[in-house]
Amino acid sequence: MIDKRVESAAEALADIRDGSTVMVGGFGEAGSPIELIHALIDTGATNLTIISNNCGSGEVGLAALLKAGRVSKVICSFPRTANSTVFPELYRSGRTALELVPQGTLAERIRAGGAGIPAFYTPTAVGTPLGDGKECREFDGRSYVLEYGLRANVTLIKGRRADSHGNVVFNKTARNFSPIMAMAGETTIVQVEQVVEPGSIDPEVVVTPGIFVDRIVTVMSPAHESALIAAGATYP
Amino acid sequence: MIDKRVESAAEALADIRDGSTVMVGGFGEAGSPIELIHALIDTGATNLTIISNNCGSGEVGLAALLKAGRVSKVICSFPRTANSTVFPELYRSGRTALELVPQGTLAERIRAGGAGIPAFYTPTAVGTPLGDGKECREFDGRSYVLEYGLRANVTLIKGRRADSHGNVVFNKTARNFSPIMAMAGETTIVQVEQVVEPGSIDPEVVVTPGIFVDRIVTVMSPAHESALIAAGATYP
Amino acid sequence: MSDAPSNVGWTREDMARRVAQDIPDGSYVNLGIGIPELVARFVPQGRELVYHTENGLLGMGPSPESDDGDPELINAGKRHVTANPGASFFHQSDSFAMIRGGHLDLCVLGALQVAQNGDLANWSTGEPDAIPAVGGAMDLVAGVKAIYVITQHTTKTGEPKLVESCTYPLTGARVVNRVYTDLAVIDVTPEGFRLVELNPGIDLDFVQNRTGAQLLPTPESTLST
Amino acid sequence: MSDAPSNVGWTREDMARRVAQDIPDGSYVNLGIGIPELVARFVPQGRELVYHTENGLLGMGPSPESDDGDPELINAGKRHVTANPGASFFHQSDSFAMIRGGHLDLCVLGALQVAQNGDLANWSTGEPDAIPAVGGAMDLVAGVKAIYVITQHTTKTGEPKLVESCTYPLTGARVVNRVYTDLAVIDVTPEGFRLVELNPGIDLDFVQNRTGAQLLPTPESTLST
Repeated sequence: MIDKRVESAAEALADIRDGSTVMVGGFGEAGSPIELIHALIDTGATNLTIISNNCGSGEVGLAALLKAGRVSKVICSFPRTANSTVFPELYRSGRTALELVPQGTLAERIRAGGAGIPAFYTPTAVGTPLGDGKECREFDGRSYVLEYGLRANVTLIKGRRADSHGNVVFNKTARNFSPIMAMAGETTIVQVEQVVEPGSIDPEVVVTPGIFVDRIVTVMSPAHESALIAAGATYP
Repeated sequence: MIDKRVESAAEALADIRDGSTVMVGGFGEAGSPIELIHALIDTGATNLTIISNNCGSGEVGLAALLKAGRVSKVICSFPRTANSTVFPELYRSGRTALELVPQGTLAERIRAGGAGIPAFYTPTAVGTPLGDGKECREFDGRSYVLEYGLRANVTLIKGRRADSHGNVVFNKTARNFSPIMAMAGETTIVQVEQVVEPGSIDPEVVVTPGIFVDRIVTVMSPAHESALIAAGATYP
Repeated sequence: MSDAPSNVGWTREDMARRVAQDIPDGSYVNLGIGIPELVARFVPQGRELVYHTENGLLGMGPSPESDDGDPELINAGKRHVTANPGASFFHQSDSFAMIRGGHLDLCVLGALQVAQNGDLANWSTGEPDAIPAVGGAMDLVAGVKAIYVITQHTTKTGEPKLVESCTYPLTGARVVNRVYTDLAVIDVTPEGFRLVELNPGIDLDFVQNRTGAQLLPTPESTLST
Repeated sequence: MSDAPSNVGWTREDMARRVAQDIPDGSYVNLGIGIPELVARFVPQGRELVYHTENGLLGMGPSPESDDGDPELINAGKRHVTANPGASFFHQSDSFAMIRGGHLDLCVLGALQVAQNGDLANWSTGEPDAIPAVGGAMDLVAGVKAIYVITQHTTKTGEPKLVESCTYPLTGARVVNRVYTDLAVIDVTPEGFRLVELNPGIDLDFVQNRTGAQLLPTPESTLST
């Protein structure tokens, strides 16, 4: 019978391998699956490619993963934030590569990957340095660049509530990249505050259907990045 | 102030022009906006291109629009249904052209049109008559065909409930094509059973955000195609 | 070639039950219109399957007891259905993202013809006066991880449906993994059709005579002893 | 060239108010980070605007009174905000479908440079040690129907921000429709920059001296009489 709950974040991440591509949900701290990221650090997996909108702040969550030297490349739209010092150092020293992607193109590439679309054309970045060198084509007299779908070996996201089939609902703007990253991960792991019985979530309001979710970890009171940073926390 | 309600379906459709491309929501009778289609018939607009998954049954709704001779072309995945006699006659006599599109490609083309994506690659229909003659390209050793986004001058859909800003929720599998067609219509008209105040629909459960909706028509007790056909109804 | 005698071969229900035996617990499954729909009746004890219907429902349940179901809760065959606990509704683009993106484990489809290289024809006989209609079949065969076909071994007039190459327009090229007929279960392998299981009481020659391509025997290693 | 004297020119609030005057009732508007955010404070009486924030909210309201807002209800600048009645939450792909698909009426952005052909540079100074970061700016200028820029007329060191051609990396080519500065309102036209409105008490020469491209005069027909 279907029950995607696992005992712990450690168990959910136990089979991750060096060199994996990992999508991480969140926009700033909203939706950032900090407990799953910390469990990823604990696995020791390294040489990771991280696909995420940002690169974290302070020395927790994504920034802690970066600081631990586990990330060889980030694919990201906005790696620079007010409290970020970790990524700039790694980037300047050449230890972490950056593929900078406009936010909407990043979102669409992730959705395409999850939807079986290998490539699509978009007007975004045409005539800019981020469009330079890309395959270009006109449709109806306007120029577009060709962009490719993105997939990941593992996706880590944070929801508010799930049923044991993996149907997930989110909290406000914490939804952001999570539903599309869930579609694009070979293995999608979601942390939620509460797991309920199938049927407890109205089928009309499910945001991420269970087919996109492989493992569910309960984190009853997830940490917020800003609170951790204010408290001077670091990880590990 | 924002209030997208109009008095009647007739008012909502008053400015439609001959030669328009019209997307019509629904899969079979589920989600078919029959009252809006009948109002479209009343306008007398002709030489229409209809984008819809099916071509209607009996002599009501889409089938009635076809029978009235208003449709020069349909873009559709499944024009043949148990009770359909209207479309087969028009098709065989050459009075209505058919562009047959696989259902998933139809859906993705509509979404692309609404999302500003002019074209994308898909594996569907490769090596079949519906892929023949299309531009083909390999990605990672697999073949894909290029498909183009679809847009419409007018979209007609049926929701269950809307607020006056145009946020819409749907009923079960009546959702089908409506949310993506709402995105792809220059003017999107929705019929709903009930219009409520902004704030009455939880922002977490809105399916079609108001930005995609232009006009709202209240149809408190919408007809179901199967019931009309069982009653021997025709339109007009 | 004539019809198989009516007392020979599996019934439609037998065929559907046989397919259901091969579906692992927890699978996400799309069932085509017709005989494939019957598969949902035979989920083996102790397994839970999630049925997808491409018009926008995951967790589809059986048709309602009475015929007064919600006309807006239907399956791809436009029949009234129900939604199981754990179901979700979504729009067409999301539904076909599940299909095209490789998220469904299995699709069970009917067929007009299956070729020994896995080509499937199931949407059109290509007759000039036919009204073409395709629905989601081409998306399903392009995207779902495994494609099973469930079909009578021959047409009503006794023509083989398993053939060297399809004469009807294709739904997809090299897509079918396995075929369940009233006479046998047959895998599509790189070498061609290979017998997996024969209906008891029918011999290989009987099936071969009704098949339009060579049937390779079951490898000895997989024969039950 | 030196800073405009501090007693000359509109304040940031004046500029934001001036932009707000030009936004029609019922518009769907995305406001960039910085001065553009101020525009939301000055919706003229009798109008209702719907603010979009690209991280996934339509119907964004002002920041909460106290600072204990939900850390998961934020805007694109990662500030706590609220949701107005009629709001909706959605994921990133849907949010950028709104943007790229041309559904937003207006986007108000800050700028490093605007060229007389409408080119905008607002994401990078291109310095070799800068950490590049782009966010949604390139999508916004590619997709939103009208792009307004709100910016000081010159940099802190007095360099013109309105130029013949941008020296910084572009956000988008030929995308800006109108520029609101502390000194003037200026349209980008096929002929180049054209003055729409001059801050009272400042003359054309004063603005022209602080502009890196020719400023065409207001057409007589549009001058108030």
